[in-house]
Amino acid sequence: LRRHATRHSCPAGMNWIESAHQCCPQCPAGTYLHEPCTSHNNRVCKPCPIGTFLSQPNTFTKCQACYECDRQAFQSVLSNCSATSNIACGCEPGRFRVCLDKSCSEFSCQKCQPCTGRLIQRPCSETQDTLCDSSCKPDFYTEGDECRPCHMSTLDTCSKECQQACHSSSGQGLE
Amino acid sequence: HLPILQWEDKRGLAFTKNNLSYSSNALVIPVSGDYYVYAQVTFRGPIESHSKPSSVTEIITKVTDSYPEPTQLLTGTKTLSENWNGWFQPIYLGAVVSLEVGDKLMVNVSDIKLVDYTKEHKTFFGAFLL
Amino acid sequence: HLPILQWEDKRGLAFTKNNLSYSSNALVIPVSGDYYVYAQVTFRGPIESHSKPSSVTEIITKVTDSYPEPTQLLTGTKTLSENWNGWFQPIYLGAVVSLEVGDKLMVNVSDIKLVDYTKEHKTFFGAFLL
Amino acid sequence: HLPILQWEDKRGLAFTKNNLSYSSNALVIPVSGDYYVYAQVTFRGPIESHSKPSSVTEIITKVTDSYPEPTQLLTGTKTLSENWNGWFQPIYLGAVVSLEVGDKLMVNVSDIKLVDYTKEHKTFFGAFLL
Repeated sequence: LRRHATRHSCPAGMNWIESAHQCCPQCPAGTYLHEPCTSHNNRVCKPCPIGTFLSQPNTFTKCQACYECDRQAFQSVLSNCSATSNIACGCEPGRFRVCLDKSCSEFSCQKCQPCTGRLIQRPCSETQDTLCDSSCKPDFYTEGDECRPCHMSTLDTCSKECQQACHSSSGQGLE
Repeated sequence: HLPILQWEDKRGLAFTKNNLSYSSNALVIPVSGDYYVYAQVTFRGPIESHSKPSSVTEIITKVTDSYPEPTQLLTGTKTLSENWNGWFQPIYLGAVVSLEVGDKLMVNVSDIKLVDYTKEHKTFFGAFLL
Repeated sequence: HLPILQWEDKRGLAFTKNNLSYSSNALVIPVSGDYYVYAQVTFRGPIESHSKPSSVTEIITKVTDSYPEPTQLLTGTKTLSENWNGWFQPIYLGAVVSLEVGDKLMVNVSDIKLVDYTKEHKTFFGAFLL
Repeated sequence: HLPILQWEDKRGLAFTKNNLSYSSNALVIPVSGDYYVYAQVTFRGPIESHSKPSSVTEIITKVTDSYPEPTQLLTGTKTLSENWNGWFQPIYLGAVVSLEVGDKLMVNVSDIKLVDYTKEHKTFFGAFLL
């Protein structure tokens, strides 16, 4: 039987350190293992340098690099990277997230639709586009899938829908 | 009825040596050092009862006893524009990473049902010590 | 009137050494062992008198005296959705394989007329002993 | 307001050793020899005030004192057909090249504004001596 490196189990809050050949206490989140413990000395933990973080107690010899928000793709910073947490990114105002994967770790920021001439059923949010009312607002008429203001229509350009919407009572709405 | 996908580590072109072992879906690092780690996953579709995915992603991750969360080492993510009924998309990743004895390397994908597991030369995973 | 495509093994960036030789379109393995084998082929179109291909494929194969048929070592296959008149598609492959002295490595493609052979840094092929 | 893109050579997964150093955006070769050089760039769009690009290109180049012009070592160029508003396209390159002490390796791209610089595991660059 070949001798397999036995997996060492350590008490809670401690990890096996191969180089020290013993269990050492974990370093707190926001710090990393600078020097492992020895039978005489405790381990030495150091704070994560700027631009790096570790969000969990650990015996890592290096902190993880913070992500960056994709400013060119209309992302905004929701919370900055700290020693204990990675940066969190969202979308600039007027845009919402379109997730590219289930965990939404990758997303693009798309413009919210303006609902011109319609009532807003549900405003645009970080995660959802604006939901526009299906019908046009008063003083607007349907043209294709758009809502046009009555005042912009003239007698000869005013279609049947326009007639109904813009001057259901005579003389109104046309300039 | 998708079979759980395991890597093949013995048959055909697959092999492990120099104590680099494979267990519970991970390559286990036998000695600390710098390794060139690589993997290719061929994704394909459409598959039954599956809407067309907008993208596919392959991630080589590291799991270690010294930290409770996996670390993403290498990521390949590609949006799909294929309007084909049948599509194929290989993603290759490879780079040098510093690893500790006992670290485990795994390959994660955005949707395992889209992985072409039918031929060993289309989807593969490996590492070697520099 | 397509020139038969040969690999360049001496001029420019190309070279062979340590007895890894190139002959009749194959790399010839000088000593048994584990090699990291890699190749990139850049495919491009459209080309004259050629309907738009639905996909492109690159395969690194092994030919050996100990078996009459070639063995496919690595395969990259990609469907094309480009509705562009001009399209480019690189496919990179690389992995560790166990080879015997005398084995021959070759690169096969789905359609040689689609290979961009114009620049050495766009289509290349190599191997090194670990 | 695009930050000038620099490679990270110390924090997170990044590291340099054996005198392979990083300065003014280049890897500097410490000893002559054959190196496996690799890089992946993840491109993504759309980005503000930018018409949709027709293609993306990644080139690993060598700058050397012995010749006034950069040499293109490896090139990956891909046309884009994504009609998505959000698209991602990784390009991986890797091969063995002969380098001299003092040579500098750099990664050039068709449009730096399209580079996804947000996560270290999506865009990376490295080399090791064989």
